[in-house]
Amino acid sequence: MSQLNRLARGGRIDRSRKLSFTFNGKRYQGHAGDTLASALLANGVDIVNRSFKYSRPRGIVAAGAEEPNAVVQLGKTEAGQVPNVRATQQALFDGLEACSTNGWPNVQRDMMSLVGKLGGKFMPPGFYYKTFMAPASMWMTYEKVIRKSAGLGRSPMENDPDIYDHLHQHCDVLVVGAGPAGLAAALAAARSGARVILVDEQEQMGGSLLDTRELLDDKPADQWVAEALQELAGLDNVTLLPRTTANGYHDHHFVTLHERRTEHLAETAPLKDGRRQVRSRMHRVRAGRVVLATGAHERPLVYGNNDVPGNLLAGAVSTYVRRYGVVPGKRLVLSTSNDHAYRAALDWLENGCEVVAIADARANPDGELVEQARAQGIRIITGSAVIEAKGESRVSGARVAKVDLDGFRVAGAVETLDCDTIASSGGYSPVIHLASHTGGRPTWRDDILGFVPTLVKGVSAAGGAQGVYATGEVLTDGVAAGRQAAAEAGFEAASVSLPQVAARRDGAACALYQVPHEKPTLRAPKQFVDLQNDVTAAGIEVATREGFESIEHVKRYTAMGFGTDQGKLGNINGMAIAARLLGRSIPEVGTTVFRPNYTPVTFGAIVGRHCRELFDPERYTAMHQWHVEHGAEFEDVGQWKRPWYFPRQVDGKTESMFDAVARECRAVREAVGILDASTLGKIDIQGPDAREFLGRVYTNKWAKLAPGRVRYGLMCKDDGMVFDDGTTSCLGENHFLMTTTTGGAAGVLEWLELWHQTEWPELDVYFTSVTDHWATMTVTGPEARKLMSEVTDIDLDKEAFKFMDWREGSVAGVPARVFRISFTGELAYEINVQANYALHVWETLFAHGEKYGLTPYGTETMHVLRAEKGFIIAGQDTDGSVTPEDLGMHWAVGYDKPFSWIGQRALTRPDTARTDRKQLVGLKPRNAKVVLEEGAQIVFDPKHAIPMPMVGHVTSSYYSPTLDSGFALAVVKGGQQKMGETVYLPMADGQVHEAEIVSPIFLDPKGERQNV
Amino acid sequence: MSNVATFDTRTEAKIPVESPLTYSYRRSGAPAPTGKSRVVLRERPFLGHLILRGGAIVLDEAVREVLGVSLPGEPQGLVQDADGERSVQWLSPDEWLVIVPGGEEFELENRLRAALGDAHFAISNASGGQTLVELEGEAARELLMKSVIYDVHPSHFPVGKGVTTVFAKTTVILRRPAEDRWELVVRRSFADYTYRWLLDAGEEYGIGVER
Amino acid sequence: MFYIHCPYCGELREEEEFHPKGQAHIARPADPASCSDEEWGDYLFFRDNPRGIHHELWVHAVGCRKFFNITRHTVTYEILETYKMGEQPRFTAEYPEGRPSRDRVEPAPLREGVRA
Amino acid sequence: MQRYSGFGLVKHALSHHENWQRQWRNPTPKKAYDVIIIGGGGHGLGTAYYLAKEFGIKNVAVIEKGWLGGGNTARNTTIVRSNYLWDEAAALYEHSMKLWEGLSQDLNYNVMFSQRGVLNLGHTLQDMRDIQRRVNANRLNGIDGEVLDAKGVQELVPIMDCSKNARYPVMGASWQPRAGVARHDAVAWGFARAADAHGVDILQQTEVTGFKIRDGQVYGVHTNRGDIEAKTVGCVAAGNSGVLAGMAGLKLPLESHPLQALVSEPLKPVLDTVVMSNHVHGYISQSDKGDLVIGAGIDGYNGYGQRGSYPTVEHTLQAIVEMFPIFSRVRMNRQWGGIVDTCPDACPILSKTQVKGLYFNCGWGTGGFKATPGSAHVFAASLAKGEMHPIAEPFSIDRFNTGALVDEHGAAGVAH
Repeated sequence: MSQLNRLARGGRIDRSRKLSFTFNGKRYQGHAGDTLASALLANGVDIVNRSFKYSRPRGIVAAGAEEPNAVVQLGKTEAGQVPNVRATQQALFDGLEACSTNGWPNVQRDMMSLVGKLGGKFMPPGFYYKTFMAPASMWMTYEKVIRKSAGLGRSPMENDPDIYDHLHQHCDVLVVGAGPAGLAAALAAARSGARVILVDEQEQMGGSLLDTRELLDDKPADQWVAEALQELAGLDNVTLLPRTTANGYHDHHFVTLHERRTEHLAETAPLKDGRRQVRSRMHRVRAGRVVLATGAHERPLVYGNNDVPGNLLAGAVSTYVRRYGVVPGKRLVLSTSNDHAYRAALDWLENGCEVVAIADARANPDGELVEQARAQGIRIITGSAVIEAKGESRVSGARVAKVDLDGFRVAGAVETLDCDTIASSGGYSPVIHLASHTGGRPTWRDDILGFVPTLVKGVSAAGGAQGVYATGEVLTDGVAAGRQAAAEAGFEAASVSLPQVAARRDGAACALYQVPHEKPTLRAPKQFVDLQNDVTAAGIEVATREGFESIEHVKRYTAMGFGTDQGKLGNINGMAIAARLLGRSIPEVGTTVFRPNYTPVTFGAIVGRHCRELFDPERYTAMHQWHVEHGAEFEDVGQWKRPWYFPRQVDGKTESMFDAVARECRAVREAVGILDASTLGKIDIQGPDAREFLGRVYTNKWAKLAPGRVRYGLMCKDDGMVFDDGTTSCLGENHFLMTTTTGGAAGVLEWLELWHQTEWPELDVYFTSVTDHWATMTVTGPEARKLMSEVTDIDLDKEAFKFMDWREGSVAGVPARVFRISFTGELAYEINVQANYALHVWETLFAHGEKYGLTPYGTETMHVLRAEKGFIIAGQDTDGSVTPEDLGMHWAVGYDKPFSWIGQRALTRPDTARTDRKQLVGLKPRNAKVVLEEGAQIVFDPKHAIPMPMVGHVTSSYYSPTLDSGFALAVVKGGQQKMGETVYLPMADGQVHEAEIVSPIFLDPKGERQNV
Repeated sequence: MSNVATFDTRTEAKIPVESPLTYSYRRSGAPAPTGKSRVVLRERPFLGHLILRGGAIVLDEAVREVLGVSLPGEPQGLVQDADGERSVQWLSPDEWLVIVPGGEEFELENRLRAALGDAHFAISNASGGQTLVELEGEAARELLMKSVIYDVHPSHFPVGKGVTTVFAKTTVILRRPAEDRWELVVRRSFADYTYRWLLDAGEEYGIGVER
Repeated sequence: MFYIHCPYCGELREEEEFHPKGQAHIARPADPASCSDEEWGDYLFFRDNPRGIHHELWVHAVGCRKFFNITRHTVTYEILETYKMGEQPRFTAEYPEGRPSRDRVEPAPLREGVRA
Repeated sequence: MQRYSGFGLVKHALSHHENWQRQWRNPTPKKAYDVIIIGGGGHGLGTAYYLAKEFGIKNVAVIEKGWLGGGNTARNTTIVRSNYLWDEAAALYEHSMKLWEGLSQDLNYNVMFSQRGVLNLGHTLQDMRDIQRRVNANRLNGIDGEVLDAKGVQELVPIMDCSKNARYPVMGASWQPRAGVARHDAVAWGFARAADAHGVDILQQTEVTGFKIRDGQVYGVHTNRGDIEAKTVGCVAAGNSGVLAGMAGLKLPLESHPLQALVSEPLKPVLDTVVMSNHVHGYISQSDKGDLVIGAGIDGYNGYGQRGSYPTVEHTLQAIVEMFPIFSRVRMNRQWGGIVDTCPDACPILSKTQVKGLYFNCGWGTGGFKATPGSAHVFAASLAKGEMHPIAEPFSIDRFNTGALVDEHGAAGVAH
């Protein structure tokens, strides 16, 4: 394929390296150094997409991040699909496949364009708010049709094969943008010795110096760029990040940089040295100082049919010609309000193409570039502008007329010029997005016709980013910013001698945004402001007529600026139009607030490595390997993986959960079982005031607990609601070991520290987490003592080692602390050993335990067994609205303790003191076969009409193999006074279960089994 | 102090032990270092880890007497004895981490307790609950940059510094005992996650594991 | 994302190492039993919520595990100071530019306050 | 009021859209009104609308310091549901749901209330217990909902990873078919236009600087456009309630926190329901423009800056990619923040105050948008009658002293 618009020489592409690619199924060729956009233009591809609302054909407008039209779908494979790629920022690679995101059956001939043409008239802004309302039931159907036209690209339907990561960076000076200002700033800061990061979004650093006509020290500007980059690359204190976008500026100079590491190579990251490469990397940068050298975006002019392919930004024309060696047409008309845009015409002409005319809106343009154009014989039509483009799928002409800017009217005859390309320039908008992210409201400057950033402490802007445009001044500005940033960061400023740039005399620009047409805006051909969202000047006019007067209202009503380009091209024009219509100035209409991201960022890059196997830590106990090998199913408890139950293989089949749990329960009640309880939080508490402290944070008394003894404790918050529980052992007079729930461990430790550090620093006590130091295994069941006696030297005599005692000794040859506490109601020994020995101890217990039927059990069996005993689980039987009294745990509350412990005062508040609160009870289903649903709601009157008054709910419910019956714990309004009464549980399937309110202790109410 | 129950959780008996990374080696493997490995990971298991709580002045005297090094009084301080086998690290204004060769910790605790007498302090043994992971090699720092939020640039993290900070989605104590070596003190239950993270993030540098 | 000077670690650290714990200087009433329900409700739930200078309790959770206070502007998010438990802020709504140094203040009472 | 219809659109098109009327006036403040509403968001404009329409009180001013609908109404993720746990909250949100169901027709403004259903996922056994508890309660309160298992979830959302390989596999969900999303801006504009048509004055760019209070009775407000009098003043200024309360010498149990949200680039529709997960902490829907609308968590500190901390966004997207691994290559377009006034029990305050005639409607936390019409309606009834509407009654400020909290934390978690 020939590249019909490719110049024979010039540009920064490598003509010796040919790359082939496919667009909309057609094969083309480009060169190394091309973007997809420059390659498409080189091949004369005019239509790259169809517009969102009207399905109008659209071509490439810009050459960078501001491109609204050339947003394409990339990808050969399903998993490699990338939606919404800006062709202007996608480097061409060999084998690239892309297609338009809209257009059916294809982008050339789109059926929807008929709808757009015929129906467009009926789609003023906000039309959807005004219709589709009748009948009400039809909206969901209307919406289905509307959704058919939603969206640009499509999501891949297969999982991403690529990986992403983060790099935490810290630097003294971050310079954003490596154009003239950024390079100069980076040089100045780097030479001072500061740690510098220089970041630029483009494939190559250099910014405007890569396509400028100006000479630096009488040499092409890119030579100076190369020298500067070479110096920076050689410095240890400098990190250069090309292809990297500073996409978000967060508080205190935290900036995220999105580095695209392989997107210029292939759609999915190729292997490197046989290893996976990261597709993109997010640099999370904490900077000391930041220099924003982000340049400026050119504004297009708003005139009739300004969206027809062949309408380009003037600066983009220069970029394509000078940087990519592509002239995207033959006959150019330039429409401008300023001198700078003249370079597009000069670049065009120098490459052998025809400049039909320049329409300059100013009456007497006289800058140097204007003189050069005159000297070249270009026709300049002053006081005029292109008011309308002709053509449908490509520009075929330009209608030019004298315009009266003050009167906003066409002031003379219209001349139609024959051309295929219209370049326009309405001036420049500093790129203030990043400064805007920090909350600073930009300010309008009439002298540069643009918003400049308001900067927080520690940030400076240099060059185009603050409206300084002349190259020589930009360089000086950059050096100053770099020096100042380094100095503020504590480095001695270094000198930088800058190259000479010939000063150029530019004439003043005029303010021109929307170009008047002969017809009033509402009747004129569409004048587009936001190309991606099909927002027109007429749309803005309708919005203001309807009372949408703030620019925020206008934007929302018309959807202006809500596209993927976020209004980079159109927002200022839109504001100017609204301002004119409302008779206000631009700053009076509002300001423009940008949010992150500057340009869209791949989710994967934000996620980094925190996905799949590394999404969240999995915490394991020291016996985890054993559990895995013995077929455990696991339950997630916080970040822990705990064995849930241990199904056996019976006749080649896996035992059901129901059967496994029943078997495990029986083993504990009839023989002996073992539980890995290592996940319980364990806090070592030492100090003379430890006992006093416990008395304040627990509801019950601790004054008399002797060394060698253990006690259960409840913890409340100061609102009187239970939040954690556990046992605490007195190890020595000034030494306690507290246990917490698995999920509550970290929270309880912080809670203790909080009270100690802020309220009671006078108490001498220290808290240290020892959760991971100890592995804990609970051996429980009638045979527990026999088993233990085989492996320990501790005297297990029931008088020597009583229930709620702890002893130390050795278990399986390992030093151990053993606690006689029971969460099952059976005889139980909780063995604690240093975790490194745990697996040995666990396996030794099994070696001895087989003859006693030692059975491992998991959390589910633990839940059944404890519920049979009426032991609560904080977080399951409580929900932050339950007091100790509600739980019937009066026995665990010391009202007469000298210190008003945490939670005590709140218990006497009127609502907390009510005696008809929801209280913990047992429920016995009338039908023993029924296992009530956990979460089932309880009512007294199941025949009551809906809404039916609910009096409580089931918190825990199981089948008990011991009772051979379903049973449950529940909270019921006033339940403690309603023993023996019947309650009802109406279920979703229409069944109504009946249950009797009973004591929550279903088994061994006197506690004889655990006390043997 | 008799009011506190000390307990030697280690035994001299020949008992099989499993370090926190034992399971991880089985589960995820341990790629051997090659000539192309730009970073090497090594676990130093079964060391003695003690947490010291108390006032700096009181503890300093005892630590100097018993261990022969002075307590790092400045935040983020890490001191080692002459052969680098024993270290004391500042964790907080009243908290230090002491790491010694495995087996020394109980005797050390007893000697410290004796030296401290009636002062208010606390010593807790954490040896079973954490392990030490070393990273060495030219890419070690960049691997850390992928993993911890703290600034590990040599100008900010000189030898002799140690911090508690965020590592991926967990916590780590990060120390720099030598120019070319970093140490991560990792909690046992998070060790597998930390290991898998380091293997994954280190793949780019051909990470190898020395066992 | 904030960069917070931990007064105990003596250096700036990333926000991810810290947890905010609500308004600072909420002391628990010394004698809860003598509080009215209103006073107790006030202690539990009612907070200043200023648009401007605010004193907050934070904890260096992944770090030295110490609680300390921050004076921060709730609109600009600028951190004006951080200070240890038991110390008084220099920047307040009354003195947004900082209390004159000669205007010494009594140390805060020992009870610093927590949030239920 | 110019009536909107499809026919009207055609008519206006033929006259080049030159004849559209203003949707609301830009009036000069009067000296006095019967009722002043402070806050021109959805709740405030709605209150004015119902005051005028249902209670015949038309001499009403809505005072807005910026542009109407510019606060949280413009910044939320537009989810509407009523499957709350406790009776009091369920009654309030279901009252709202019923009003949503006819709102477009009532206002003659299409608010695009799309009942595409909301899934609240469960990833742990406790999640599933909570879901069963909530759905059972909803059913007995007359609110639609069912409990789905993982297979049922997968059928509704084929693109979600419901496999066991996930770190926290999906175990099931609650499903409220009547829930969905609405077009947030349209709600404010629709209420504004309809209220204006009833004679309500909407005063934009008008900032209240103080209250006029005498003998414990409010009789007006000071504003930057002069004093305006009224004996009944309702404050409905999310994100600013604490500041207003301070002006009246009152303290509220509120903290204002940043809440962030974000959208992807527009994509062809792939997700037709709203998916929320407390446990992995993220929620997502796809708008009619094709954007994936994603909610991030609330930041823990007080902030009025309309921006939060970056890690919150990271965690949210990690959760979204965990649930939808195919979205890894999709790109995030824009993020923003709102200011939410959070109450200790995650329920709002609809209440009288110690100042007679001064009412507050605030503390909606992250859940205000869905309540817009219901909140507005019961608040209007309360202002009109001088007594709190029975649905509003449990949400009085007193509950923080008596202990009668309506604690939705357990059930709400991500309460959007």
